Amino acid sequence: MIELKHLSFSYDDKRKILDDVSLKLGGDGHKVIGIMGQNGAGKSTLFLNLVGELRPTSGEVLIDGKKVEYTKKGLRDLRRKIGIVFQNSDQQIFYSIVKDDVAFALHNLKLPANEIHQRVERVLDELNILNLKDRPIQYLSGGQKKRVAIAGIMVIGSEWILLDEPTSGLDPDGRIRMKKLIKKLVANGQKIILSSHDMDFMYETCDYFYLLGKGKILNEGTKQSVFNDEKLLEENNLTQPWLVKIHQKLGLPLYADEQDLFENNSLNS
Amino acid sequence: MIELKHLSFSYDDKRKILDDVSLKLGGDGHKVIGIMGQNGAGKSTLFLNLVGELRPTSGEVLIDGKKVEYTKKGLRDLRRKIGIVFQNSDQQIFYSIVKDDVAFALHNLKLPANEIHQRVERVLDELNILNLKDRPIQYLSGGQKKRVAIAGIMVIGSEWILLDEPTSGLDPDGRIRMKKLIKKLVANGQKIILSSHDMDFMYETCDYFYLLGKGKILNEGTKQSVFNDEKLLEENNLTQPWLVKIHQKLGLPLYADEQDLFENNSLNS
Amino acid sequence: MLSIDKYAYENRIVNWSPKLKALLWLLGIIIAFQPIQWLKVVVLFSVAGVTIFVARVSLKRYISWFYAILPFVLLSIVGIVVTVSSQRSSLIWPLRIGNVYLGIAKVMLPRAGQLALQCVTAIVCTYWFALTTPFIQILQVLKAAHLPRVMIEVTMLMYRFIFIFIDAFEQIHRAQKLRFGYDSVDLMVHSSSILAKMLFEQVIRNYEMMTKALDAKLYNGDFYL
Amino acid sequence: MLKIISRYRKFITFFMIGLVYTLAYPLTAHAMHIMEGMLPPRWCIFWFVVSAPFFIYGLYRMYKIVNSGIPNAKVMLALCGAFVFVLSSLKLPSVTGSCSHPTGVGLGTVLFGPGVMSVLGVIVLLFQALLLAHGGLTTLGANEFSMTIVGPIVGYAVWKLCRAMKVNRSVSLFLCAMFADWSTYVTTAFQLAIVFPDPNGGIVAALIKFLSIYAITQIPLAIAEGLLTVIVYNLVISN
Repeated sequence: MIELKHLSFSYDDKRKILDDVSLKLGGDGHKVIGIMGQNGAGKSTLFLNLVGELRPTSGEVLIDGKKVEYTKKGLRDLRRKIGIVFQNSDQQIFYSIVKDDVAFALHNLKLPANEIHQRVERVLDELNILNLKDRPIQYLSGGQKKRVAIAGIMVIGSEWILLDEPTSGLDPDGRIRMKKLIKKLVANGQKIILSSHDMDFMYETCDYFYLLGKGKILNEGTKQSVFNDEKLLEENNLTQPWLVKIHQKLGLPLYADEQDLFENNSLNS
Repeated sequence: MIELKHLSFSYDDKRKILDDVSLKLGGDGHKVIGIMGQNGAGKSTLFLNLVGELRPTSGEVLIDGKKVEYTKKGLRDLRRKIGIVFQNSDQQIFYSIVKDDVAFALHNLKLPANEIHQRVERVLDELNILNLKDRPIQYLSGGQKKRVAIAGIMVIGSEWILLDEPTSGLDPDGRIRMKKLIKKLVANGQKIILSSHDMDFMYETCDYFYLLGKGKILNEGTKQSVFNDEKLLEENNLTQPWLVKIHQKLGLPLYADEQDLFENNSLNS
Repeated sequence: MLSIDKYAYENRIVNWSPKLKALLWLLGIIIAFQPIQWLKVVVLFSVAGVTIFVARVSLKRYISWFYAILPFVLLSIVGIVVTVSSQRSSLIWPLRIGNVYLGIAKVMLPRAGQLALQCVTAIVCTYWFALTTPFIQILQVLKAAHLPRVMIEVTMLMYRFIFIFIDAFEQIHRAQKLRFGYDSVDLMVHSSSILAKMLFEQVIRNYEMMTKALDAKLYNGDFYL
Repeated sequence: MLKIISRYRKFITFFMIGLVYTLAYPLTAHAMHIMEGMLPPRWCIFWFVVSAPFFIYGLYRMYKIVNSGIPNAKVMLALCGAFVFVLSSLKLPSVTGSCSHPTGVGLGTVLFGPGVMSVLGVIVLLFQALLLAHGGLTTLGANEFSMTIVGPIVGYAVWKLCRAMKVNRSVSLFLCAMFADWSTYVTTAFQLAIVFPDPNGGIVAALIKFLSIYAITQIPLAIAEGLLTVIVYNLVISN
């Protein structure tokens, strides 16, 4: 479990990007946690605090009850527990051949060659990109690069994976694959924290939400509760997912995802 | 009107990115034309052929019935008729202050200073960003940068504007503003061709569609017809907009946009 | 921009050992430098033919790679053959300037021809190597040649980063061009400066983000090879 | 950006001096490179041997930088190298109607110390030979000598001299660009003249010939590149 206690962060003491944030991530069986908020709400800063890239100005981060230590060893341990995939894939791929890049973190962990090989193959297979393993990065599509970037973190086998805008730049098919991938990660026992501007995607993939605005947690809850507060969402320049809209405006039941709607709706029958 | 006659294009003689494409853009009062297709379908290549940045391997482009001439003067004329805004705003904003960047094309065209000033002010006003004119680019949000990029093209006064992924990277609020902006541009008499992975956005903004797959036009028509062919969309790894889904699956009427749905639906009353 | 790189990954003998390919290149270069002229001609045409076949490249594109370099080969040869002499008879197309003659030295002509042949043969061999050996394999050759580790690591990273900058370069350049930024010489200089500045800013931006990504990947100072 | 700029103030100063070399590099990437097969084997070997000490010194400097505690120095070196390589494909207009490129190898010289560039330069030349088909593998030593050893040293000296004499910064940049440029093509002309002496006038006459061939196309280019350098400098600083 990840716990933030009164965490504040500012770059320049002028403006607090995060302002006394307290939350517990991964309690109550939450497996895919969505962080919502408009541009500038502090989502990225929060992520960077979680992986120890930024150090809180005040307050603290606890992982499984233990305070994060900002030493070389402490941070390394932290990063084996929490992996992060950034938005721009190009900036996190260092090798020119897919399998070399995916193996990078494992080499840094000094694992034996055959174990590296096995883990890389398994992760590539899970992401359905085993066929790309010998391909040069520069000729992959944006969606393929995104998966390579994710594979490079997944391979560490960390308990948590943070995904920053996982669907940005993906075509509809890539978006569907990302949805499936997240389900698969969860089935593997990994926990996910993600932030995205794509409200429909968030609604369908996450099981618990935090709404961040001006550095504070403004709301939290399940999809049924968080998205029902239209006014608060609007104040934060966010929109409701369409499934919530048709629930609220058309009086249809609130469906958890599309499948749910099309399989169980009463209009259809 | 823009006309393509048997246009083909390939980079390396191996694979045709565009394969014998013939179409007429802007006929029959079409004002916002959507080009759909998955990654690699040839959308960007088509756009670059339209603005003369790539020269067709065979076939031709006609603007208002006149063949495009690939001379310095011919291309200059073409680019005064058709402007293009690319996906990544950061790579098309060259100056650090908004108004300087918007004036770039006009300076290059060697217009007199007072005319430049007037045109820049007018365009910024039309895009509702006159208040940003002296602001440094680096503090703008993604949505604001996108508008600056559009302003930099609009200022040329071209009849056509091509928008490549206008909503990518925008938060929900930016997306709504973009929708409004496009409506406004059309009201001003501008014609727009856009491509996007965001099917809901396409559905709500465009009035005519082309479906591109493997370099060929696979389908074309109004939103009512093109999105009804679920099979063809699926074959091209595209998804239906949710408004079409609830029409097809729930038997609701087909609404043109959200407003239409929430104002006119029969369930509500 | 780097079309050669793309062809190199798709050639028919991509799986041959890079060391063997490097040795074949060396053999070609030795033949280009040895004195028997007809042998060079044979190598020139056979290697060019083999390259076109193996790399699946069209003749037109293959020849296009020569356009950029031929002017310099020609310029250097002009520099070699043109001379000033007081004896009119030693020159071809003599031009009288004062009491000396400017022209092409007869004695240098065969040498220039041989040089041109040697040059083109060597170039064809290097193209063969470049088009059949993806850069990743060339790194293996560098490793086998026992070049220092740091240099190979930096080369490997540079190869990856080049494509990031080329993407940025092309996007910026295209956007400038479509806003008339290269319509005259002075605009060209101005736009090029902006382009250089923007790329420079991306050096810093990439460095900052990559530092974070390296942390996430548990980087500890060495890139494995 | 401002924040970043101020954080990298020192880096930028270094960068700007480096950029001078970059942009100062003369004529076309292909024109100033001695082509594959142009030099006889013994001269190829000769220039490899001459460049070797600089290269080894560069490696030594590189090891020192990597071990000096600059975080992720390898990544920074590679980013700069890649930037230089891509910039070297920037086309500049030339009088003859064709386009030319600054070869752009000087960037790192001052950035990481003068020696390092001889190593980065070799890598850039290797990429140019294998990915762009410019220059050559056998002539790598000769090209390394003219572009990444002589050019940077002269440019750096001019820059230092101008600054010591309190010459205006822009003018210093401009002169630095001109001289780095000039020295490189003089070196190349030398390299060719030694190998291909004139039948009547010997090496001296050959040198005059090669110098004049380059001088004609060189002057306007050097001016364009000098301007470019000064503009970029002002853009980065004013930002």
